[in-house]
Amino acid sequence: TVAVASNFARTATEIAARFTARTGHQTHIIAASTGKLYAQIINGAPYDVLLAADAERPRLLEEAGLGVAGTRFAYAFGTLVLWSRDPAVATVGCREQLLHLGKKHLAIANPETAPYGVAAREFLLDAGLWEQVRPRLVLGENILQTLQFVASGNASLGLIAQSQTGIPALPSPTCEWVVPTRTYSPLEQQAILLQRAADKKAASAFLNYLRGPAGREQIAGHGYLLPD
Amino acid sequence: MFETTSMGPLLLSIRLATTTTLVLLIIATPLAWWLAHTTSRWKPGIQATVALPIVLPPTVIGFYLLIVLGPYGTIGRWWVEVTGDALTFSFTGLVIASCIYSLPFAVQPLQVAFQSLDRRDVEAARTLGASPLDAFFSVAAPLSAHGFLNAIVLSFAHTLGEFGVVLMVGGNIPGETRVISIAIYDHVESLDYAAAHQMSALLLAFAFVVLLSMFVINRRLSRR
Amino acid sequence: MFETTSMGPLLLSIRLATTTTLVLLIIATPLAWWLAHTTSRWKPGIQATVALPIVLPPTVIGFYLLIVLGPYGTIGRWWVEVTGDALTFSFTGLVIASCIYSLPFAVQPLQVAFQSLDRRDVEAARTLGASPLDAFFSVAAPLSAHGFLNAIVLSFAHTLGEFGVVLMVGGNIPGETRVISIAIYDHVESLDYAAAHQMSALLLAFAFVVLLSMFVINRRLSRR
Amino acid sequence: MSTNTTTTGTRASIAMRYVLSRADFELDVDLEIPMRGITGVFGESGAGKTSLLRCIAGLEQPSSGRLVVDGNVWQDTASRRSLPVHQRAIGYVFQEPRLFSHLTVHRNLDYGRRRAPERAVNVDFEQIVALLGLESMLQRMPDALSGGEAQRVSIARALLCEPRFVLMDEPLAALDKARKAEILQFLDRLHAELSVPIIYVSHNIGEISALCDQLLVMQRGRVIADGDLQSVLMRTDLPALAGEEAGSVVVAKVASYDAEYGLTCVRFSGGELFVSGRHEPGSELRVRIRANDVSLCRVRPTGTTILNILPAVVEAVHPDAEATVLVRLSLGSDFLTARITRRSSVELNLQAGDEVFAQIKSVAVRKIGVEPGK
Amino acid sequence: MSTNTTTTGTRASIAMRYVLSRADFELDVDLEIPMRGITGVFGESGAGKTSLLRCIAGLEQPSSGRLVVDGNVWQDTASRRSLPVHQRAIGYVFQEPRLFSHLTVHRNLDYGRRRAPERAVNVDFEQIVALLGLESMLQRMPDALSGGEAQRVSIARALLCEPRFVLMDEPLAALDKARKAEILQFLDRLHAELSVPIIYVSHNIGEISALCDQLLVMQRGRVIADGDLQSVLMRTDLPALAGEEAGSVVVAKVASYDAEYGLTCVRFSGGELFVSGRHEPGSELRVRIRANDVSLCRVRPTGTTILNILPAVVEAVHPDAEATVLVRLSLGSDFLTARITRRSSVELNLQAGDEVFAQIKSVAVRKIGVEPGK
Ligand SMILES: Nc1ncnc2c1ncn2[C@@H]1O[C@H](COP(=O)(O)OP(=O)(O)OP(=O)(O)O)[C@@H](O)[C@H]1O
Ligand SMILES: Nc1ncnc2c1ncn2[C@@H]1O[C@H](COP(=O)(O)OP(=O)(O)OP(=O)(O)O)[C@@H](O)[C@H]1O
Ligand SMILES: [Mg+2]
Ligand SMILES: [Mg+2]
Repeated sequence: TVAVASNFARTATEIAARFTARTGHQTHIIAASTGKLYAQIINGAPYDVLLAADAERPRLLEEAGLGVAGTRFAYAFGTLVLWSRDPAVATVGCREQLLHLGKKHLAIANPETAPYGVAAREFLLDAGLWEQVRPRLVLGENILQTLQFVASGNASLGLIAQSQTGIPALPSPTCEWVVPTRTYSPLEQQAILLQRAADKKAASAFLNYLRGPAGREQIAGHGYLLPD
Repeated sequence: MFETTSMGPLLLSIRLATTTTLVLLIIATPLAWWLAHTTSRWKPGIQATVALPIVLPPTVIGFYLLIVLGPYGTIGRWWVEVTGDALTFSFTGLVIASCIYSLPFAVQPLQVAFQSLDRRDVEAARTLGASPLDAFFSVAAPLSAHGFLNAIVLSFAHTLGEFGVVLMVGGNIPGETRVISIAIYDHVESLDYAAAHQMSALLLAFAFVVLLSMFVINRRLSRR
Repeated sequence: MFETTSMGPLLLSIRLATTTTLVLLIIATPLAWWLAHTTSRWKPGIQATVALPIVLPPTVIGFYLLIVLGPYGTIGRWWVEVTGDALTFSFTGLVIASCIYSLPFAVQPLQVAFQSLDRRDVEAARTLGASPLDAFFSVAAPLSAHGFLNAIVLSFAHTLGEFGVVLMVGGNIPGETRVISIAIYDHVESLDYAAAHQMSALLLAFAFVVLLSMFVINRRLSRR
Repeated sequence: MSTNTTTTGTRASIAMRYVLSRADFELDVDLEIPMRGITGVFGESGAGKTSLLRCIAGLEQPSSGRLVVDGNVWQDTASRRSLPVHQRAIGYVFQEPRLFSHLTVHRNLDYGRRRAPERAVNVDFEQIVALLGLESMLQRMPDALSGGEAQRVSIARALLCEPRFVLMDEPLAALDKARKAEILQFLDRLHAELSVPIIYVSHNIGEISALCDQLLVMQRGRVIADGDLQSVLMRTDLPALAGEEAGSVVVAKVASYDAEYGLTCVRFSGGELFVSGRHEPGSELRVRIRANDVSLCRVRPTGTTILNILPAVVEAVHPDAEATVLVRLSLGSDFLTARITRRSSVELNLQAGDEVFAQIKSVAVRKIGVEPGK
Repeated sequence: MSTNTTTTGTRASIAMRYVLSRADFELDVDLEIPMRGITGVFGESGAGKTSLLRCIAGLEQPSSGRLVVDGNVWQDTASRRSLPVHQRAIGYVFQEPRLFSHLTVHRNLDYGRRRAPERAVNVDFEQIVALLGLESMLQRMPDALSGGEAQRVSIARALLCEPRFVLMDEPLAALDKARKAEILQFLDRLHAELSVPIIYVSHNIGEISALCDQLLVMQRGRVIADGDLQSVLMRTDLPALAGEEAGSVVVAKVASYDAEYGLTCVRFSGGELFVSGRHEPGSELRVRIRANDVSLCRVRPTGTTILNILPAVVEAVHPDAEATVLVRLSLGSDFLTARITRRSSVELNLQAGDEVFAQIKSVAVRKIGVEPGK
């Protein structure tokens, strides 16, 4: 059983399918926000592996002894994209529109709960736009909700994960601008083997697969940067 | 600033819950009255439709409302044309969403109360010169006081606790759409359990006081 | 396998909602009866307490239940000692959580119905040889049929649509705790809108049919 | 009061025509009630008395119907007109009290009064409260009243809304005799002083004859007799009236009052009668004489405690129950009915045209009420 | 029936002592009612009649009380015992019908019957339904009944639960005279045949005297008179009874039946009386004679339609209302009361010891009921 941060759920499902096909091990993907999964794990959730959306919570689990020490590793890095489907933005370009939001909204993930939110805030601070756009911000519970805000057109612009831009159901964007990675601290996503699965072969095998070339290829295919 | 304390979201929640409850009473009272007295064959269908919002997960309702109320949705587009403002990420949008979400909780207690009214009391009022509306306010409504109380309690409490819909439609904007339920949720998500406990306690204490005073009033009324 | 289709989560939801509704009826009926008839000074306090679960966001209730029912919580530890099984992430745990969450929706309509009963009908039944329990089942309950109906509809629908609590306490385990509301949520989250729409439609259609048939039955009963 | 088929109605009358169908029952009436005095509606259980009142009040939707009050059309199903209930200026006293349980007695009484349009005749709150004996319960809630107390409040409430006329559905059934007599007296005075017409439903022919000026008798949804009280009570062909309550009513003028014995002497076309109690000389009284209280003698009896002995002529002898007959007597221009055993009628060989003496126990003579103003 | 202070109770009696306090009202009774026949409870509105019945049924919690039925202690607040309502084998007919609105008439009737413990005496469903005229409404819902119809169903329902005794709270107030008479007759037969004792509350002394064997009179929460019907009705000191319904009851034996005139001749200690209708020779009847129906003569009248003329001796003359007096007469070992005008009593100079003739209109003689079995 793999507990996956919801932003990685799509990718994880594909990886798990491939993994099962290759190894014959059954996998269940449980998707929820990293915060929820964490609360559940410390209260005895029957999960074997956690694919978190940050580095913080795997670390806390390892310290608490709920994660198997030394099994923690970064499996992907997220990238921010400035995205819009607003026809008005097409002519100006995303980056420029950011300077002239007017009454329009900019959707970002909540910096207090979501790593992508933290990154978005860092980027905006770096660009010196934070104070200016702040009144126009709408906060998604997580990066997926942020996408829903822009994708439904309710927010004109959104800072979303690049991994999301490949989603087939998404309407075609009027602009897409990849935020330079230097403007925010890396969106490191860590995985950890949980204590209750310390002896489960399948769990370790899954982590190894994730770390292996086949896994990496799939991760990269979904718009994530890979750890070195 | 408000958003850093827990009072801001709480006050916003109270404002939202109060507005929603008032709007709901205005909508639900005639609807419940109609449902209680109609002999139309559509009655069960309409009852079932009114109850449907309970069935969907709030986040999912929120998702659909986001689409419908958004600038590309039917209602949202019309609203923008008429008012020039967007419905989503605004307090108005929140009120609309909350009303839809909590409608059944206002309609059901009222309908039950209206149905258990003794038709003969209204008849007596009519013969004493009360118009149907007058008879409603002077006889039917006071005799359904417990129904109104329950409708108010359920709508108010449900809106206070609402979160999925509000988060989606409101966009968690501090001071505008960041209600206390979202604030608590954020604290849980960000592992700030101490703040979450504190806010929960605040919300519970407030809700308890409100509910308690309503039930005490109800008791007084029914004793009189 | 179930979890790949939408039927599995739906069936699980139905099982959960049915179980919860039954358990709630058993708990809520005596509680509502007591609340309707007591003259205790604690009555408003207990009423307010019963209504409190509505006030907290489901996820937050789920969070607290997770703590209380979990292996380190008071109830959870006791449960593990007695049964050897964990409460959380199990169907039983889900039922308990749902019951707590939906309790007010079962208690309130019943209490209103019981309060609007004519005491004299029960008196008549008693003088005709019915014990208090007998009088309850043969007179008070049928005369409160609409209250039971509403309690059932609200509890059932609310449990179907419940999601925050279930997700927290149940943990989204396919075939065991992955109910349809979570499944829909997952699809929305993973932007699989087509699947989300389809599942929502299925859930709504099912709920509509269930609600409709309950209201039709109610209409028959009250017409008779 | 006359049965008609056009329901045109005149000033000072309530004309109605109603057809109302139910599963087991059809109400079908066409009648005109004068807009004065008290009109009794008598009939056995299920005859449709309540249904008729409900139609008049607008609480029942008849399949066809027309109601003309004082020349104003209140309802006409043909032209799809129907005044809503609250615009019909009626007072309705229901079979059960129907007090508003959330209001005190005082506020129950105020309910209709506050909503009454201003009319010429004002009803005095204090007076009605006093007459119905409600002073001590004004601040109570209806729950804490006994059955009779509640009904008194409900009568007062209906009277206080200043109605054009009042519908009363067996309002006294729940009251004890003393209270009943008191309220009967009050109703009597009320309609004389305020000239509020009353339509009064009752099973109790005693109550009706003590109170009403007109009477209509219903059976299975139809009006089988209507007219002024005297003439309907004199009819011997009505099974509903065939009980012991048959009797007659005469109008008499007060001649003198004997203070020593507390007796009033009244004069009518048939002679003089003694009536208990003091009445104003010169005023008119209606006197009800029950057929059961009249006995006949061939010769004037002497040395008897019966004060009222009047010469009369036998008009006809009608069969009554198995052992009794009803004898119709003429005294001057008035008529009396006597119920005697068949055996007595045979033994005395009573024939039409015979001259006899009618003995009426003076205590059985009843003062009925002041004749309404005009 | 006697007032006692120990409330020990005997076999075949209902002994009770109750104190119940309310805001404006205190019920305080201590009495024993024989476990046979019909006991009337008479009193004005608010006297506490309903409250008393509710105490007996266990629906009211008195501050102090004891109830012993047939020697079994049903309630004793001193020892904190109280049989719950449903275990008290009583039938209760409430002032209003209280039918279960969710059940058909038939299932309403079955409600108590199904819950009745098996007893020796079985009540016949068909018989009771027929007697109360309910055949045509068995499948209806209570909503579709008129007030009188509903009350009849409720009487039947109480009788069908095979009670040890029945409490009736003005069950006939909503009924018309004919139906009332019919049910009165039925109740009469019922208690004779099944010997189900009945405690019968009514405002209507006529109803009570037509039905009851014993009578208790209540006023402001207290019992001011109790005893057998004859003796209580003879009392001239009870304001509640001072209305026109004063009278007396004698027990008479049927002597013969005259088929030609439909008259029965009955004999009692004071002589012979003619009663309407056929009664079985040899059987005993109770005959009620209203004070209003009795007039007095110094000499035996002749040529009169009054059949019943009996020699009597004046025992006493009591003041009554302003214009009337009550004359107590002895006839053999029985007593009669006559109400005559004061003027007549003065004119005839009636004194205790005078020999007079009492004229009683035979149609005013009422057969009251078969004396219960033993
Ligand atoms: N709501 C109803 N639905 C169907 N039938 C009804 C309804 N109300 C009354 N009836 C029937 O209509 C007939 C007339 O009823 P109504 O109440 O007018 O009689 P009533 O003369 O007032 O009798 P009562 O003296 O017993 O009150 C009865 O046969 C009764 O069964
Ligand atoms: N629930 C109550 N609370 C307070 N007082 C009450 C209540 N019920 C009755 N009373 C009072 O108790 C007294 C006795 O009432 P009860 O009903 O026994 O009278 P009753 O003799 O049956 O009168 P009626 O002939 O009018 O039915 C009355 O003064 C009444 O006002
Ligand atoms: Mg009626
Ligand atoms: Mg009473």
